[in-house]
Amino acid sequence: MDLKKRVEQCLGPDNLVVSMIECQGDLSVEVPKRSVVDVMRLLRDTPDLGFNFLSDLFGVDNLDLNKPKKKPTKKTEEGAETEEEPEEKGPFPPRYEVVYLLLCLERNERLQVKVRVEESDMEVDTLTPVWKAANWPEREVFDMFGIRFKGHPNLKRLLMWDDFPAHPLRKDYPLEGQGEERHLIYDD
Amino acid sequence: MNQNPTPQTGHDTGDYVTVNIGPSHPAMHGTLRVVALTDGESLKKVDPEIGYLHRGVEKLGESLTYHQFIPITDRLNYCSAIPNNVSYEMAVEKLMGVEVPEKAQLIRVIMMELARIADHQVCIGILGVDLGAFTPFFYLIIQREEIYEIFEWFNGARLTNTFGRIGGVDADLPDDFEQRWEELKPNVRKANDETEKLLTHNRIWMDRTIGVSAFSAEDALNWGFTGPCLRACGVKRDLRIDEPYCMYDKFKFEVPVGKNGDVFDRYIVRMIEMEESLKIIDQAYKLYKEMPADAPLMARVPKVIKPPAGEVYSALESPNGELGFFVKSDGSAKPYRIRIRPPCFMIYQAFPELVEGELIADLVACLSSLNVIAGELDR
Amino acid sequence: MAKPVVKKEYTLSERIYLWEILKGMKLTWGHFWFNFKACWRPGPHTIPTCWQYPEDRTREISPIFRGEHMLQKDDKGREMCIACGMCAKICPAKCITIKKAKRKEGEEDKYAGKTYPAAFEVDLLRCIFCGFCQDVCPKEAIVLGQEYEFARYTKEECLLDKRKLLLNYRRAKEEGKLRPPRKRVPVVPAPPKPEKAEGAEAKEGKAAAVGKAKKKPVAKKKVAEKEE
Amino acid sequence: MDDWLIAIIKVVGIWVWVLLIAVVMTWVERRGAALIQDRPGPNRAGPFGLFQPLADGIKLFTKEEIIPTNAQKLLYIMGPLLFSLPAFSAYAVVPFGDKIILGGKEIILQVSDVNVGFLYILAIGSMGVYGVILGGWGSNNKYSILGGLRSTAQMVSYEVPLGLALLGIVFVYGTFSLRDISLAQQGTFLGFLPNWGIFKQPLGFILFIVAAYAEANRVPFDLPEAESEIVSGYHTEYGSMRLGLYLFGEYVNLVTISGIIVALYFGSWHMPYIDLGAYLGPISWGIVSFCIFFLKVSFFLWMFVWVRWTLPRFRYDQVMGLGWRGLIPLALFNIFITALFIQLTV
Repeated sequence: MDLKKRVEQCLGPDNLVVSMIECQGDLSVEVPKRSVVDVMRLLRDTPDLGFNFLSDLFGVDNLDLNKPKKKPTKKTEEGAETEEEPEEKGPFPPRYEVVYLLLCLERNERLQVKVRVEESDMEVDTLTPVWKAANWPEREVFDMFGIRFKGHPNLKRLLMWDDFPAHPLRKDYPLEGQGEERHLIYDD
Repeated sequence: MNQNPTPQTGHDTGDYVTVNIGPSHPAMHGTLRVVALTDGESLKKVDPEIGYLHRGVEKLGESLTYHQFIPITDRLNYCSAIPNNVSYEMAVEKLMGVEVPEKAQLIRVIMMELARIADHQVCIGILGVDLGAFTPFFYLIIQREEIYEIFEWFNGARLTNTFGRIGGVDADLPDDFEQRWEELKPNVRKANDETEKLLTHNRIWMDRTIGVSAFSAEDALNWGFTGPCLRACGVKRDLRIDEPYCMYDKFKFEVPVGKNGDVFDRYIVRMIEMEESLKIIDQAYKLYKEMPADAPLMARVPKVIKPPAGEVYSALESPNGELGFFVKSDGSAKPYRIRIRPPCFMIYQAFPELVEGELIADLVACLSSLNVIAGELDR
Repeated sequence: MAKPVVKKEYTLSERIYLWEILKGMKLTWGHFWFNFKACWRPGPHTIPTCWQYPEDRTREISPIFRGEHMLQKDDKGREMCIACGMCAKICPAKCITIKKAKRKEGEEDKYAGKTYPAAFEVDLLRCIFCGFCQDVCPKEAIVLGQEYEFARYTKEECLLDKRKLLLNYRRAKEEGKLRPPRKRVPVVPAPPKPEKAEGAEAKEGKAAAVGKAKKKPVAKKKVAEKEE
Repeated sequence: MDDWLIAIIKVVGIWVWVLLIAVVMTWVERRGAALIQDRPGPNRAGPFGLFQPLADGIKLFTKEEIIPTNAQKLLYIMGPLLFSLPAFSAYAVVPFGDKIILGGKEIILQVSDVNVGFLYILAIGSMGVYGVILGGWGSNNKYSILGGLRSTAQMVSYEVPLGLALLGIVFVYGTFSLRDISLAQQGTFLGFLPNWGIFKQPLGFILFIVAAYAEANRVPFDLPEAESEIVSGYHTEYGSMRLGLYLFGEYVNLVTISGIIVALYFGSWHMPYIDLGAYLGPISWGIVSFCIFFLKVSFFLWMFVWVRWTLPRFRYDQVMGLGWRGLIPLALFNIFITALFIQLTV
């Protein structure tokens, strides 16, 4: 059976699917934030899904997508695209999303599971009890986006140093930094 | 990074001593740091720290165009740049729905397998060096130089190849490729043989590697292992076979599988993979020769690449494991978000579990056998 | 956690250390003896696998090696660059700076194009030698040569201005190390007639988004035809 | 000539000679390693890079001497001295030739023929460990301490099999004096073998050479300075000539150990099957025996290099296991067999 239908069958009854998008064969499911761990358990343990491998976990900042686009002049002729986009943009106001890439080793199927995170409530349940592999990626998401993971065993910065003031992968963080103090100061 | 790492229990005063291994330590290759709480020689608690080579590649990707990001991917796993390039190109091609011509795919296969050999040679060589056997490193690295020579004659660079373009490859194989390849093949085999002779059956080597930092298959899957490290644990998982890309389904090759997931198995798996790579290149080159000389190498892609809005994830089997690129596009000429799924990021996070309770010497062996490349670890 | 350790059975020759050690020593002795004999050869390149670099430059550099930049001149000795700025635009490291100028009367034997770069600077400290500039150049004016010795004393010397770039070309020409003309990579041929409208649309600067849906199967078919 | 003058000449002569060998060894080591690894090695200073040790010496002497801030100064300074002095003095009882007759005076080519030579070597040899442990402790560096500890445990452990292996030789030759043992190795054994220690004590020889490698901290037992694990072990914090003393001390140790191996197991200055001493004059025989002895020594020195660039390194617990569970029982077995054999034959 089609993966989309199977996922719907599995998650649908409990109203766990917010939306589903397919892009070039990659299926992505958006699920409510508060039940993400349950969804993962379901996806892992349901026999005909069996997504038993957490391939990756990362965050995306949709700040620029939320902005009204300057497209009117340029992209109007692109009818097909502009029609599609609002659909995707419907639930956009939540600024961040955390994406989980799942993999079923038996059937070699991949599934993207998304969770939207609002700026007012930047906390997601941790996935470490389900997959240990979520450990460092969650730390990295915390480091880069400032999204906290409730119940994470060791939630501290991973790549940046501890007292780094910003979260660099946010879209409002400029490429050249915000003029932070240089970490190494040599006095001559 | 935290500046004051782990002032753990018994901080130097009680029974335990905190030893700071790295980042400037011969076995840490200048970019990793492990804070270890030791009881004499044995490790009680291990806290790896990364970020010493963090260059903000993902952020950088958001400010460059799709083409301009290709050279940046060279710098991920600098031991084998080509699979990185190809993985990224495949992700963008998937996003655009471009079909790459077969001849270009064959060239990609040939080059990627060469890069795989080079990567494994470095990994095994370094493993030897870290366990005190210097000589195999040189035998292997000399052959790697020859592989780099092929790269150089292919598109002009040895290490950071910037291989291929979105939609195909930028050059055909050089005319003397066959001659170089026929010269290289026996030499690589010979170097591997010599390494085997010096190491594999040597009891010192076996004692140092067998049973060291062993890992069960379930744990490995739970921790997100991929690549040789997962196969050493006994899971037959290879993206080249499971999710074939680049015509890998047309080649016949074995996927070596270990049993214990210890250092020895990782070493043996890599050794056998090199041999299999040689076979794949032979088959790919045979197919390549059957193609007409003017067969297309590039798909038709616009000069300015503007994929439609959407997001895809595409992965391939890099020498270290599953190297995936998640590309999100908002329809403009620059990617909206590029996420790199580096294989050794997932592998290295299990490092404390792998080495805790073992000796300092095992830490070094384990680290080398995981083939942690800081370039793709920190990005 | 319980770690599954399956003990590998050692064979007898593995168990007594000495046998394998002696085998290994035989191998290393072979290498030593081979290289020891090679040592006595005259000249710097004695050991076959090692180049004694500053003295021994016999290693062949690939003619398409991506080394130091140069600005080419055409066979009439005119500068080929037309200062279109493509290289500066594509450069991922943003190391190229070009100032455009219009060719004046009487300068036809100096510049090939109607425009020429009044200033052309390549910052070697920024360059990552990806080769995109030479790929994108419409006139094959900027190319990367075989020169690979980049050590300089000052930062200023690392800034290649136009004079140095042209000097690089002259030196390469004298040494016969010019880069061979670029080979055009064969591209999947354009879609056949009925699809022409689509192709034209795409040519008009339409985003790939629309073109792709229709182009893709065609391209595939084309490849299939080629195969046959 | 007076006896004391001869003694001084011998002491100074052999001291300079051993130092010279040690210096050349630094070159041989690197050059040999390079050739084994398909590369030329140091070849810039002088012909074949022969002056490389000289350049290194100049470098070590002229470098700034740094004492780490929190180091224990006295121990830190004493470390290299305590390591190199025993190394130099251990050669005193090892012969370097038969004898030479000058002006009717018979001069034995040995600094001093102590009748308990073995005990002297074992005693002096075990002094070296103080240099290592004090240096490691005094540096106030965790890696140094680890290296010092490793070295201590290893050297103490391997002294036991070393001594036990030597006992076999004592049983066979019935003397503690290295010169007497050397003299006893002339002629043939069982009619066709040279009358060398190795043929009488093959197992003992293997045990001895393994234990000797461990005593000298050489690969595969180079844990105290295992570069990839504990940076440089006990001499991590050392620089300039203090480091030089450690390195020279190590090479001098190698010369001493090779000398002992040759004197005990490889027939000292005797050629197999030929008694050159009978054909040559007293002076020329003295020189020839010296040359034969050092040819054999250089073979074993080369063995150290050769093995080093072939083998990986043991792990700490494996070294201990091999010493206590492998070598010591074997050494005891060797003694038992030897004793039984002697009992049966005599």
